[in-house]
Amino acid sequence: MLNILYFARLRETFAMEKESLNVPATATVAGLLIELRARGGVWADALGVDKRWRVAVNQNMAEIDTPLKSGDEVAIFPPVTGG
Amino acid sequence: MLNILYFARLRETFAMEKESLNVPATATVAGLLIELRARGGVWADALGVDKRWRVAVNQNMAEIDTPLKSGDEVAIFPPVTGG
Amino acid sequence: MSTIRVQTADFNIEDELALVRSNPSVGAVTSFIGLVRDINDGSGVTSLTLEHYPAMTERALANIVHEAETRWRILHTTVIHRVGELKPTDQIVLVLTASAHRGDAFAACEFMMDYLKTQAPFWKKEQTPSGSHWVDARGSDDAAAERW
Amino acid sequence: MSTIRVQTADFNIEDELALVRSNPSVGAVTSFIGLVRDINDGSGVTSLTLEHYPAMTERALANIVHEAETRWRILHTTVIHRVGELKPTDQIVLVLTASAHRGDAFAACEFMMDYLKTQAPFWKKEQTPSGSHWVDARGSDDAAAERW
Repeated sequence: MLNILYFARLRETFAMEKESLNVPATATVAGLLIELRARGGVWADALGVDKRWRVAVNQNMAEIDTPLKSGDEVAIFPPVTGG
Repeated sequence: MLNILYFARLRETFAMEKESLNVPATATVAGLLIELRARGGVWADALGVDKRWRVAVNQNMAEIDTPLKSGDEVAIFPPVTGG
Repeated sequence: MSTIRVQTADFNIEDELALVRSNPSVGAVTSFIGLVRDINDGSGVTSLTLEHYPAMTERALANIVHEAETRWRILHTTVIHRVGELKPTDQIVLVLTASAHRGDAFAACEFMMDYLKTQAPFWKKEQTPSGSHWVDARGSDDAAAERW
Repeated sequence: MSTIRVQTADFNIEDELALVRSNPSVGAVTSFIGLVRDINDGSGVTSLTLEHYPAMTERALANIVHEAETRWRILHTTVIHRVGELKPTDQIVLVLTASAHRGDAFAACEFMMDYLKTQAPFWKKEQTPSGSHWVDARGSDDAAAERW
């Protein structure tokens, strides 16, 4: 299982802070995003390839081809705006 | 007349804080330096072209060809080391 | 040596400077403070809420400090970032770098701010008279981080 | 708006920051503080005497502030330089710049320090256990000023 976290605008858009999902067949960030977009609605819209979002795996910034394994913490959030 | 001021290491080397001199014939910083070097000794040495010094005319950094006129305040000092 | 804190409380730059100044090898201290502005993108801001991702924040800040200390000769680094609700003129972030000479302190401080702006998981939500909205990331911040 | 002071007394960065922070358009404050080090070029420093050329100093600092305000979008600039006798860990100089966004504040602050180092008529004399000597200007300071 993956522990998925949502932050900021995405947390509000999805009305969800976290959920648990199975590791996708591709075992990559890209595969997870495809599954989430397949939910349609705000998921397809907010995570579209034309939108700006970031993914962190186990608290490190990740790329689209970053591998995933069971037990990973995957956070999905908008580009950061601190400082 | 020119009002000449010396600062820092040059003030100590010349054992002089200030003096009044006639405007040199060339009426430039270069002409004044030639006259001062002509005094020989520490003057020729400390103001040599191989040494580092700076000149300000009327409280603005000057160049070797900056013109001089009667009443000008001319300060001669080492490269600055503040900050 | 470095200090990293994420806190709701305010901070005082004089206190942070005092810690660094006690080392007589320090000749140069550069600092940056980010403040809440009352206007952003044309709308009046009455308050600002800073959300973060606690499990990742300290790690991200530690990575930024480590990267700066690898690239420049730094004697001390301080990073303090506030979270929670803030008002215009409130302090948001302090990055302070101490070194023997100023070139290292300036470069490391600006580098850390540029990286913090794109790598540290903080998000701002502004409250205005017409409602609240999440602040959009600025493309200029990505460009600033890519300089290094 | 700018503050320029040449003084024997110490200064407090929190006080100077407070003046600048009261303007809610300020989003970014960059500052630099120069400190007396206990070692310079290998010899122990017990104290430092700063001489200056009073008639020229304020003019030179005002020129530097003016140049920075011409080049960057700056809301406030503070320059404080101490003169007289100082000890290791004492503060020598503060340059503080405030702007809406950080790029202007960083660039203006570093520019002002680089120019101050080559254009403002201050000279340091160090006292060491083996006697006193005037500090030599560093070629790297000329190079830093020429970048701008």
